[in-house]
Amino acid sequence: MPPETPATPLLEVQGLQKHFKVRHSRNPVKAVEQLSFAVPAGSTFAIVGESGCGKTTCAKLILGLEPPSAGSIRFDGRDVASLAGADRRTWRRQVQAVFQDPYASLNPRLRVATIVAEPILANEKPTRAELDRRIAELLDVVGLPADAARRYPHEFSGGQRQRVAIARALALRPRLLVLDEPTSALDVSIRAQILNLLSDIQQQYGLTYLLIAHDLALVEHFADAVGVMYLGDMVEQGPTAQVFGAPRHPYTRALLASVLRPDPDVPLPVGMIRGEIGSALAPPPGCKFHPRCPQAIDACRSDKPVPTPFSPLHWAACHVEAARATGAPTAAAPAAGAGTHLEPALP
Amino acid sequence: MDPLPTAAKPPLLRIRNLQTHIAVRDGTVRAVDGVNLDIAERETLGVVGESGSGKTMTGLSILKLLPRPGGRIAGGSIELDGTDLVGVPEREMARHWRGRRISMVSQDPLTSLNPVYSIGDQVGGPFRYHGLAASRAEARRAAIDVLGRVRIPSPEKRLDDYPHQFSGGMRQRVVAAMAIACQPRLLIADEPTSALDVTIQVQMIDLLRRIQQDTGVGILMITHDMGVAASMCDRIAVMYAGRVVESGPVRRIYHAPAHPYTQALLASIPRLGQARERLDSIGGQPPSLLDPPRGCRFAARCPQRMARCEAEYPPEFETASGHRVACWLHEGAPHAT
Amino acid sequence: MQADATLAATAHAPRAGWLRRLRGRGIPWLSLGLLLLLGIAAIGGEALAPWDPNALDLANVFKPPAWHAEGSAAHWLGTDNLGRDIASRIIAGARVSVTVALYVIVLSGGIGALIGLVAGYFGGWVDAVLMRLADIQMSIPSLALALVVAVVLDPSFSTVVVVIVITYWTWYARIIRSEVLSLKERDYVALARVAGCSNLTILRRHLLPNVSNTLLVLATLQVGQVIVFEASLSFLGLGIQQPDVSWGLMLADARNYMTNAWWLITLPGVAIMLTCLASNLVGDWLRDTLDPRRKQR
Amino acid sequence: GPLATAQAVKPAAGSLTIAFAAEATTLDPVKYSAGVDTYFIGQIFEQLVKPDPSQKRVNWLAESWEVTDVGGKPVLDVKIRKGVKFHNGDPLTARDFEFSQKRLADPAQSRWSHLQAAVERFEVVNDHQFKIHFKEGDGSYIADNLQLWAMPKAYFEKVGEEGFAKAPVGTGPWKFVSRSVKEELKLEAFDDYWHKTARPTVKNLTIKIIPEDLTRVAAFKTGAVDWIDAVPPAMIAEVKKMPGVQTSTVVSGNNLFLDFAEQVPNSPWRDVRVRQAAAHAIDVDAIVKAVLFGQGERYVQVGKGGAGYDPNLKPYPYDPRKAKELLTQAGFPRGFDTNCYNLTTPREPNVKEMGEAMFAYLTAAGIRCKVQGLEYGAWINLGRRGRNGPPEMDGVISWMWGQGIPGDPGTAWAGHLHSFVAGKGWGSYSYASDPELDTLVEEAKRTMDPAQREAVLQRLARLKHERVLGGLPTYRPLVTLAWRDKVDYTPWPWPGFWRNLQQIGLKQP
Amino acid sequence: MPQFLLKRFGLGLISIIGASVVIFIISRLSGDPIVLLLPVDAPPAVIEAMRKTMGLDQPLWRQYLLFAQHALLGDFGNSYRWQTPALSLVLERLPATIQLACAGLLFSIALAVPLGILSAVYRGTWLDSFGKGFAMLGQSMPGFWVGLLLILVFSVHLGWLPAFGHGTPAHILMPAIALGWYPVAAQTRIVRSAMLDVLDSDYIRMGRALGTPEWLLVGKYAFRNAAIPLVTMLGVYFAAMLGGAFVVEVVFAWPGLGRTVVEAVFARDFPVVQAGVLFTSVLFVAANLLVDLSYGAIDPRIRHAG
Ligand SMILES: Nc1ncnc2c1ncn2[C@@H]1O[C@H](COP(=O)(O)OP(=O)(O)OP(=O)(O)O)[C@@H](O)[C@H]1O
Ligand SMILES: Nc1ncnc2c1ncn2[C@@H]1O[C@H](COP(=O)(O)OP(=O)(O)OP(=O)(O)O)[C@@H](O)[C@H]1O
Ligand SMILES: [Mg+2]
Ligand SMILES: [Mg+2]
Ligand code: NI
Repeated sequence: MPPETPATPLLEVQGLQKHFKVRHSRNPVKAVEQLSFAVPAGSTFAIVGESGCGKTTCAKLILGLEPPSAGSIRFDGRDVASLAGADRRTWRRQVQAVFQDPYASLNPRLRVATIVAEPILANEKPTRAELDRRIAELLDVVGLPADAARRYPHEFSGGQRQRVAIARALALRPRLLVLDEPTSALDVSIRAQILNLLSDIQQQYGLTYLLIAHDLALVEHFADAVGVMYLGDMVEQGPTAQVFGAPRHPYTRALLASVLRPDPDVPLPVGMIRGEIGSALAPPPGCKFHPRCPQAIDACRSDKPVPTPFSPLHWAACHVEAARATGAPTAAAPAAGAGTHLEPALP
Repeated sequence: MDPLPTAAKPPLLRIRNLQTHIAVRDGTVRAVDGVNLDIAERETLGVVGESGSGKTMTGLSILKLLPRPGGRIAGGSIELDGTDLVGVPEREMARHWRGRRISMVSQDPLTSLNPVYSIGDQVGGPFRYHGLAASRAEARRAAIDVLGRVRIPSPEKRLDDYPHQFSGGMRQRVVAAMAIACQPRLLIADEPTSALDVTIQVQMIDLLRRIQQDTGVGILMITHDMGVAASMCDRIAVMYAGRVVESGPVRRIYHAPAHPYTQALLASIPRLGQARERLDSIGGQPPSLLDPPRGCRFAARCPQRMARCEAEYPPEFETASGHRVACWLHEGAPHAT
Repeated sequence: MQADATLAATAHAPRAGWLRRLRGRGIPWLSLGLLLLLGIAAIGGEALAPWDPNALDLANVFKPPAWHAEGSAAHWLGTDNLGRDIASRIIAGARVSVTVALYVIVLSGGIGALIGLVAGYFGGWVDAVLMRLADIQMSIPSLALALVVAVVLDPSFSTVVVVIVITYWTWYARIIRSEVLSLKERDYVALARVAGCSNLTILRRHLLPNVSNTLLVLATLQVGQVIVFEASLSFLGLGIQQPDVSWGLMLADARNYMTNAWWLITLPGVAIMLTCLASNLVGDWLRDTLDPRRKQR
Repeated sequence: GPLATAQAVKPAAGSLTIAFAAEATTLDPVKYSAGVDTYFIGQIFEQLVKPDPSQKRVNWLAESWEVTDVGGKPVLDVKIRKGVKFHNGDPLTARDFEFSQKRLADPAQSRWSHLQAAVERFEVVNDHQFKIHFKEGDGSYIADNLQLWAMPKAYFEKVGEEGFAKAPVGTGPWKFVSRSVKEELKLEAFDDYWHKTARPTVKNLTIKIIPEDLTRVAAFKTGAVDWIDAVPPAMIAEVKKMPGVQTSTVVSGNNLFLDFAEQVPNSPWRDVRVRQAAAHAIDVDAIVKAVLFGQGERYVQVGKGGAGYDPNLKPYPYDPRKAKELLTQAGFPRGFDTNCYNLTTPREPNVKEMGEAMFAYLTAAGIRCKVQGLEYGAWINLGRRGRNGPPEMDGVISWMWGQGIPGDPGTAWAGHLHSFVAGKGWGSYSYASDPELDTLVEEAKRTMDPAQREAVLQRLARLKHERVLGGLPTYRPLVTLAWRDKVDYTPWPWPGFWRNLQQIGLKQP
Repeated sequence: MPQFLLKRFGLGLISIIGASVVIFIISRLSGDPIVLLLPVDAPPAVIEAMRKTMGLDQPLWRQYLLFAQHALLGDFGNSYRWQTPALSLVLERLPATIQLACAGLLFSIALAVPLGILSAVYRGTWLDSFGKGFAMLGQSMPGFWVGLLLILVFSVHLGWLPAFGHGTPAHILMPAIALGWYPVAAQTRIVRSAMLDVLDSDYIRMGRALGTPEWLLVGKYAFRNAAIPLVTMLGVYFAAMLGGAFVVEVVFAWPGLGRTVVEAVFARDFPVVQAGVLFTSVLFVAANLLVDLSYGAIDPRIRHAG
């Protein structure tokens, strides 16, 4: 997708926050703290980060499976929270999802036909023939034989199940697909099949993808823009090439450096990063990454960094990098509203 | 390429024609079906392959901890330091081999530690059973020592803590500590990093490498992550449907894969910094181990399949020193011994 | 709508293989056979019983079973203190046991499953209220509650059913609820919501079918428990009343003749035991068969 | 030895543990509600008159008594035995009986205040004589052993009602030691007991309460107790066979009968022929033999020895053909269906089975019983009339009344035979409504002179029998006591009191 | 942790209050206790006076409040039947019942734990089948019947054990067996399946791989984990024991709460029924609270939570 295309983004998330109340604890789990990004129609936006940083929570918020604690989600320019009745149903149809575990995402007691038909029947009243035709078509799109319709999920392999899941997600001809680690439960040899399929479908239907993953190589391969999350916050965001090519946040750098290359000649990247991701129950103050950061300064321990743009589309939230950038005349620190990130510049 | 002088060293572990069967309701799963492996001292052998290809079963066969009921070693030999473990009785396995000469780090650090016993109890345990510590206090001291070796900060303070008070990476270190407690000769590491985040994974691999340098332990590294295998192993064995289809020095496997499966595998993974329009994918599914095909097991998915492939399983051909391939494409190369 | 109905009809569980799994397994077969026999006794009781279960024969009291030296072939399980035929009474008792069990299972299973589904799926205050109710019910020992209720309603067949239903709905509700709690976290439920399915559809299509195995197992296992419960109530004199015959009642009556006539106290107990054993075995086997997690034993 | 045998008074010694099947709910004589209460009360407290082992009423605490007529109103003049002491050492005087009567008449304390309704005034003549002036005749006073129990006025006033309940003091052969409800009552022989010959010879007596038949017998067999009452009928033969064991079988004071819904409009039971048919339809003797192992005695209206007993009154013979005939005459040639209510709580041995058997006989004769079992509470509720509108008893019910032995049916018939009068205490359990019988019942109630009373009751019994009203008498259970040889025991065979341990001890070796 | 316990305590309190309402209402629904209290021919004035003294003329909710108020002060009224305070009647019986319940529980656990462990360790062998079969048999025999059979064999025929009463260990043996018999099956099943889960777990496999002796692995490392679900259920089993006591106490003439309540129910002696049933509820809640407290002892995850 050429980033220059001027259009309202299909999905726009602002200041999204989600806290979970948990038993045995007074503090909530701050699964998502501050999340803002925009996804232009037809592009793929990826969210990466370590386990527990809030990626899945973000997906659930966007899918409307959990109500956000704060912030807004705009779909096609309209605030999702304000939608009601027919509008809400229209929005519902346009956002579908594929989840990580192909075993958990298909009801074992339903036939594939029923699974794929479910979204259709929940929203429309097609005739039997029409329904059959559409099921057959969907199965064809995801590369399953027509007779798959009559079979049960347990008769399929993981890859095939994931195809069924994709068929179901496509049934309502949505505009946005949320892909929560769609391949991480699959075998290496199967992953490529599914990724290629997803890519074909996107091209064919002009779909927009929100991809959640922790395989950085996959993200680089697949996404147009990427957001890096750390403990509920987005710490860096920008076009994939820029973020991967010139990472600004020390966490992004550490993450990229930690990726083991399938090449015995590349040495093991030791000493990039210390310790482990903190607890979402009691995140560190200031910059949440500071306890692990090799270049942390005092400000990191007390103040929360604000996003600093490094190019029109690329920003990172880091005191050190921001200080480094203030030397440059181009990067005027964006004015920050009370406690919220400034909206990054959008295409 | 610089093949390691493996042949010169007497192998620490020598597996020949290992057959491991698991009886299930519908028949017998040939989980491991004629596997040959060698590991020398101070060497790491990576076993890679698809899920279900028999990697874990190979590892468990060495420990003789197959699933009960149903699992058994149906044939072959597993020689460790010259002793064929297949013939060693269970009592002796428990007393003199497991934990003492062979031990294991398993996949999930969250579940590999007993949640209701303290770390000290669990790490100190092996010293007691194997007679390396005469008293509780001695076992404690030994536990502190070994925890220090896996770089748990101030181990003496953490000895009475319980697993849930440790983070995932720390727990995996504790597991490693338990595994190396009695200075085993062979360490079986079954996906020791796959439950860890990338940033922790690096630390864990580094730790294992250091341990190996210090103790000279031979490591059987089971993984499906080609990146992990590349950064950790000296040699690689690629398994497919219960068999080793290719094995050899790590550089040869990555730079000159000889088996179509290995080639396809390497081609199908996205690589950082090498964006491609499309990934190469392998079609189809691996065969069932309940009733594996007679010929080459990859034949059905193989782009270079020949008539012979489906009829007859290829023997191992040695394409270069220590690089063996079970594929008819390499028929010209000499048979491996 | 029309297509929906058709689909739902075809959407039954992958349970087709259950008969096949029964093959070559003796004990479930035997148990099923026993339950079948019980069913036959319950349905065709009158016709099958050699005697009227309440007919007195004061000339033939305390006849031991036929295999005994003093036994008579006419009463092959002997007679009781009023000369009533034990075999006929056990058959008549089977009817009571089976009908009580059926009523209780349908009612408590239905109520409990509904409450469990609703409480588990909707959570929040609905769940809190329903579960507090269950807590309260649980905190009164079931037999104590049963005793009190039985006195209020006066002992009778329907009282027994009511009492046991009151006791058991929580059992279903709790188990179903916990099952639903984990089921509703499954991705396919989330995806159904994403697809726009209504709560009712989700409950009906995704939750109910997935708890149906559990329900079936619980129901089977409950047969035995209900029979024991009913017997206990009747034994205490607060259950089934004459002229209905109940195994528990027979045991209660037999207590006084323990020293004279061992068969009075053993045979109805054996009937209870065999029935429970059969239903427990079938339930157990169903659990093993239907629960995929336990399948590979 | 029996009362008549003179015995040297030896101080009581040793200990004995025995077991009862039932237990008193209270130890306060004015509070007693059930017959069982006297099992315990009767050990500690005494009345003015008491039956002796031969069932003859003898003066007990009374030296003598007579009913005189003063100005057309009856007066009961009683002289009290001298030298009687309470367990606390206080002598028994007329004041104590005055106190006793006052308490009995006070509805706040007594459950039987209504029985004192006919008393006008209590007069203390001197320490050993008192007179009770009546408004009108009250036959029940005489029938009920002159009603009054000797209660220690001074002691009661000192310790209060609660203290008295905790540590009752009477004049009886046994002193109260301790009580644990539903477990045991511990008693001690009263050394100063006035009756020098009829007194216990064992010092400590523990009465265990073991309602469960089997466990009671088991306790006896294992030697945990040396005396038990109510050996279950099924086990009598076995117990009798035990070596070194003696038994005594006595008739219980409970009269069992079947009552019919004679008051329900359109009920077949309104027809005397139907009731007679029922009487002929049941082979009570056979049932008693089979179900009770013979442990029951037939009676007709009044048991042997009771007031109004008529040896010429014979039970309806078992005659199914006659029964059929009577039914046909009454217009039921093919019989009819009726509800039959059966008590299932074992108040008497095998009552439930007895009921079942009798209903089975009725069914065989064409009176087709739909049997319904009732536990005690429900049974009482159904049987009682006029309160809180209980459900109508609309068929046959197995019922019973405690007549006592020797016994007097006056009170019972007032409740079971006299037609129901709301609020007046008449016919509380009655389904009959026969003016002629009502008059006779009322007359009996007024008649205090024993001889006259006997005549009225006999007339009443005959009419009641002929018309089968106020219930069809069936049997009186027999009770078997068993004790080990080492126990020296003389049974005093009266209801409640046959468990009276007036003379019990250990045989001297 | 204290907060968690406080919450449990609150919930327990709600249960008890709820139970008291239920018991109260049910017992008042069953008609007029006066009928059973007064003699047959008591005149209406006497009856009315009695109603008043007993507060039966008040509206139901007032009666409940009165009842609750008095109950809090430990006054459940006098037993209609025994004329003594209902509470003392109940409290006197309580120890015997607790004793019996504990003995029953002990018996069942002593049987279930080894049976469950053996079944799990030797799964699929004859030992497993035996264990399962035995447990299954237990679950199919009503406790009271077991009691009757025990009496039949050991008291009536062999004369080895006393059939009634309490005091010596010999007395408690048969009632405890009869009471503990029924839950053995369920407990065995729990132990077995928990044990199977644990034996399949990674840490046990890890323990094996490190050469931990099998007996240590099973008896120490696995058992403590497997015991957690059993301990979780202990409260429930204790309640089951209390419930079972209602019938077993009747069979063995055990002078406990259960038998007292059963008799009171038959006599419609509601003060005793109310006090008795409420006390069993309190016992149940207390037992569960105790169980909650004891989790921490075997499961450090709970100890350190919150
Ligand atoms: N329903 C919930 N209740 C309480 N805490 C929750 C809930 N869902 C998620 N969390 C917590 O929120 C944090 C973020 O979870 P989330 O699942 O979004 O992480 P993730 O980035 O998707 O991780 P992973 O890569 O492991 O899938 C975690 O600490 C998690 O424990
Ligand atoms: N307990 C068992 N019972 C029956 N079959 C089993 C059992 N465990 C493994 N298998 C089968 O044995 C074969 C080899 O399994 P194994 O666990 O060795 O694979 P793996 O290569 O380790 O796979 P993964 O990468 O998923 O860990 C598989 O086909 C599997 O289905
Ligand atoms: Mg996630
Ligand atoms: Mg594996
Ligand atoms: Ni705490």
